[in-house]
Amino acid sequence: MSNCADIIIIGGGVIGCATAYYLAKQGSHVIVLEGSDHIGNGGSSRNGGGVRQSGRDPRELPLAMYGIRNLWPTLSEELEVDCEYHQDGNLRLGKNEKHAEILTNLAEKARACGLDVRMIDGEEVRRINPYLSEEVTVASWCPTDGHANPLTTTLGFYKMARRLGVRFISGERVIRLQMIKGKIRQVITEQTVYEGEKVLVAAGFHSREILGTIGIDVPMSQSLLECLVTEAEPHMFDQMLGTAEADFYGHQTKHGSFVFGGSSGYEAFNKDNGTPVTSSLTAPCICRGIMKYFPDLADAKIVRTWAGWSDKSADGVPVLGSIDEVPGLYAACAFTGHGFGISPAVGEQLAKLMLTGTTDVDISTLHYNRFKAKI
Amino acid sequence: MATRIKTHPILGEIEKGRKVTFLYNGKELQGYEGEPIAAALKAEGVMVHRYTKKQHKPRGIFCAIGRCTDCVMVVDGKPNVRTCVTPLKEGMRIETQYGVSNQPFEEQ
Amino acid sequence: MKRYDLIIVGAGPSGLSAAIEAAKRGMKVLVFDENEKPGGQLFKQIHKFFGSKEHKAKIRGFVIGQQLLEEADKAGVEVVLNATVIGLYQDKEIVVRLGETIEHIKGDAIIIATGASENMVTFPGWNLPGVIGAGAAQTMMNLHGVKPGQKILMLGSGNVGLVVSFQLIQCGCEVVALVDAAPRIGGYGVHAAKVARTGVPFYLSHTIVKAEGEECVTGVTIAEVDSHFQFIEGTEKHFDVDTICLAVGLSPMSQLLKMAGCQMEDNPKRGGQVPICDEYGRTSIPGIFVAGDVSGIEEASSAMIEGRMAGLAAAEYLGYMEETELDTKLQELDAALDGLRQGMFAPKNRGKEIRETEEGIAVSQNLLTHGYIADDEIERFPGFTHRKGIHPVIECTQNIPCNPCQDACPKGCISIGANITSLPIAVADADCINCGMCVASCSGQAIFLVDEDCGDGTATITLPYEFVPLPEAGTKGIALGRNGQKVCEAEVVAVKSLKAYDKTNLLTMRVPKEYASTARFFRAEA
Amino acid sequence: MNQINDRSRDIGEYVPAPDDDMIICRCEEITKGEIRRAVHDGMFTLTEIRRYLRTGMGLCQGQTCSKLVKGIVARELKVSPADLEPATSRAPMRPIEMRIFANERKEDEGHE
Repeated sequence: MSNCADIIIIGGGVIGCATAYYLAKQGSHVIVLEGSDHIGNGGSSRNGGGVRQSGRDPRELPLAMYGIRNLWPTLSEELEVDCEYHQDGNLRLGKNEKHAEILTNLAEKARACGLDVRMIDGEEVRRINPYLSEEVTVASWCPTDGHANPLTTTLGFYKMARRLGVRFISGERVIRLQMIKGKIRQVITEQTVYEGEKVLVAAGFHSREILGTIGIDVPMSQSLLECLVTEAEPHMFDQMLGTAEADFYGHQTKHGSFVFGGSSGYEAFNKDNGTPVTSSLTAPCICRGIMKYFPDLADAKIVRTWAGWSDKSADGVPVLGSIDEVPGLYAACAFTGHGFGISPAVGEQLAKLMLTGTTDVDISTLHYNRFKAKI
Repeated sequence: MATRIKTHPILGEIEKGRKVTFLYNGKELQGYEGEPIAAALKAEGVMVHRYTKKQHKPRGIFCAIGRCTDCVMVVDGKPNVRTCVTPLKEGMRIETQYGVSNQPFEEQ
Repeated sequence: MKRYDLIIVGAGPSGLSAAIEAAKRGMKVLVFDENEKPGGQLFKQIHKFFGSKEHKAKIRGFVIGQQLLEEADKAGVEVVLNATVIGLYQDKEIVVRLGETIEHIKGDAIIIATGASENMVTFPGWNLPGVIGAGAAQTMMNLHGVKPGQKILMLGSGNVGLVVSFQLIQCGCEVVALVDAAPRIGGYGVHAAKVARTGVPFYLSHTIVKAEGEECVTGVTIAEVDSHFQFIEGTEKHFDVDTICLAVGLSPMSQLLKMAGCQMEDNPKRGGQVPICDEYGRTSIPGIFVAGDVSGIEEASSAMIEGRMAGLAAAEYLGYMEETELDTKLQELDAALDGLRQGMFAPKNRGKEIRETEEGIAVSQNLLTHGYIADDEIERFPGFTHRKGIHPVIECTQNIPCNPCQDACPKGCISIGANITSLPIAVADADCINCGMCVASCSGQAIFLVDEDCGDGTATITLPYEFVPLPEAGTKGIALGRNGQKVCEAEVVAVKSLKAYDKTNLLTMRVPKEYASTARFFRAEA
Repeated sequence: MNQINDRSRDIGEYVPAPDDDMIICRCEEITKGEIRRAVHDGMFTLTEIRRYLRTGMGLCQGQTCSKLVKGIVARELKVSPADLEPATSRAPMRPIEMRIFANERKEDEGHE
């Protein structure tokens, strides 16, 4: 089988799969190289499933809004898989003055970008979600936010891309990138050399080392985030939840289980045994956090916990688009733990960018060349 | 119709706790304190512990050691209680589980 | 964080054995078990164990469990029950649920002895209430005193399927058939024979077509399968049953090791996902050890030895024992373990068809395919002799690691020799005194005391009898052959239940002398 | 390249079988047919099957069905079951109530 394609995508996560899908839809010949044994094995399968606009940096907000307007509503039909997309709003919860300040500030910025998000008091919060405790005194409410199932969405993009002829190879670790005659050309793995006109690096945190092989350094760091899931419970609510302090976030899935993510405060110092491992401190901490907001969930049983590396950008938003120093090279990384919700939009827009050089949504503020010294 | 073993050729008389009364779907039944709920139900001839969420199919004891979680029921109002490893207590309310509820599907 | 020298997960035969050895060397040992009672599966094992003295042969499993617990207690082991280990995290940290709390606790060394879980097979209706694992049956009847059902079909002819079938009969259930898709019985012939002689039909090369019933099992259909395990049309057989019991093998319960990051492999010979470890249970992570079924499916006797090995290895790892002493100890245990891993059923012989015994005698094919030795096959085995007067007739025809019978006879009537797997021989010039110890001590219930000619045209046969009600002398009934079919009328002439027999009653029945070599079971009915 | 990594490998068409409606994952009620179809949709690893269908994601966390699923996927891919890496193991090993998981015991309390 040929190792040449129009476009080589490094990383078989939701970003890589979505971009491959939208490229293949336009007739491109694409090869996707996934370093692990499984498609969607990084943050794509380890996040809390938020599809939200509120709380986002104005630089990436347009992408989020674009996706929610144009792609998410029909994604399940398009991918022939139940993405479990729910658009029932996002409550970002607060318990005190300080929280109110953080939330108000975020809401104002979002409104400036045209997003419907407003501040509500505790009573209104409990009208929307009666299970929330009295401790919640304030929240921002964005009715057009929601959540989806990251597992089926990622694998749905994979399935459809594969059906359209995209070649996926897992267990294929990239050693380095190689330019030929002033342009990106080769992707060299442990066993093979792949050649493409264009190369997209969408390999999560590994993007940094891969881009490093061609002299591109994306300022990002690694942070371990953890999630847990409960047994199926009777249906309670449909909103996506977050908090001002970001101590937990989550939702009830279609299956009935609750998926919550959170942290213990030590995520930057976690150990690794080859795969992201959960810390013994985190899940109990997340549970305590949840119970303060949802006393009714105290008896819900946790069936599983997991961890995932997030690729934290130096300035909190992704690196997206062309890397102009290396013609033909593109990057989509440093999603900082909130890439899933914008993944369809990222995939679609990147595909357009790579094929036509233009996008419908302005992503110029996410360009790699934005990183400058502070003075 | 399963029954209790009265005398066993090797084990002799099987030691049991105090006799207690519990409620199975509102009906008073008797069992021994501390034995698994599932054993008490089996002794009373109860086979179906729950009906599944998607296909509404009956399920009962399968592994009897708390692994398979097929024998879960609603106990004292809490769903998904593994009856094979949960000790019986006086006055316990044990109900057939439908999906994750004690309400039959047509009433959910 | 609280810290122990050694934390063991699982208080079954291997975990307790490990704890005992480690504690004896001065280690502070903590054992967690998620169950309400310790001993793992031992307390469900009501049969006498195989092996030799050092393997605790002829002692019933639950008694071994009791002994291990007492020994552990004496050695100062702390056993914590109802303690569910939630995870094995980095730095050998265990998070355990104790009642309404969780606790973080570290071990300088960890031994995982979590045992195994049951495999399952699928067929239409396998989810119906009434389809249960063999382990569930054992738990219900032997721990909780509740019959798993009334009429039961057993799928699986390995030792678990055979032993559990026998136990089901012991507690008063009817086993309507024992079925296995394999063409030959997987477990010990002696276990099969004691089930077959009670009248249970064996269907090898058969499997379940479907379980029947709406709300719960009301019947089952089986059919014959060809060599590719495809059903042969027209061979269907139906049974009215309320319970279907699955005994189709075990898988190591190795999730904690995988979570800890130990290197794992899928090893079908060891039963599935197992940690990569050396023969003393050292995994790829220094200080994490394994013992028992979690490192490869065997049985309780070998699990106990593996446990002791891992306990010693952990002691040496933490400096509680010199390496030279460890080596000596391990050599002894190696020899004991090796003894158990010999014979036709040795792990190395799994899946092989063995046609001859070590002595060069053709194996009974009928035993392998129907569960009993045919009348014309039994004569060729060295335990089967014809003599004047009462003498032992030993129907033990496969090379298995077991020799209590040789020690049981005070008169030297039975000889196995130095090789534990050799077939027992009825010694020609030794005089039987009819003490019955051989009958009671044979874990396979394969020894009978026979007087072929009492001088009045009758013969007497003394057989092991572990059922209730126990017939009294004078009870009239029928004698069943090895195949469980009636051979003749019979009358009980004596029943002995000595303490030394350990609950194996010796029932002596009188039959016409021409049935001396074929009558092997008694049923108190016309 | 190993056979599972090449996701374009030809494993033939999905052919319906009479026992496709048999439940394999008892907790999540996933059928044999769903598993077989997922393999043909490109889910070549047990982890992907799990994420795509929820096999082994129910209350028992795959303790009953994982070997069965493995057998079905291996047959569909025409590889040996031993070639398939099982899904990861994660805490908690048994379901545990949030209030108990949250309730960490203090150092000085002994065992009961």
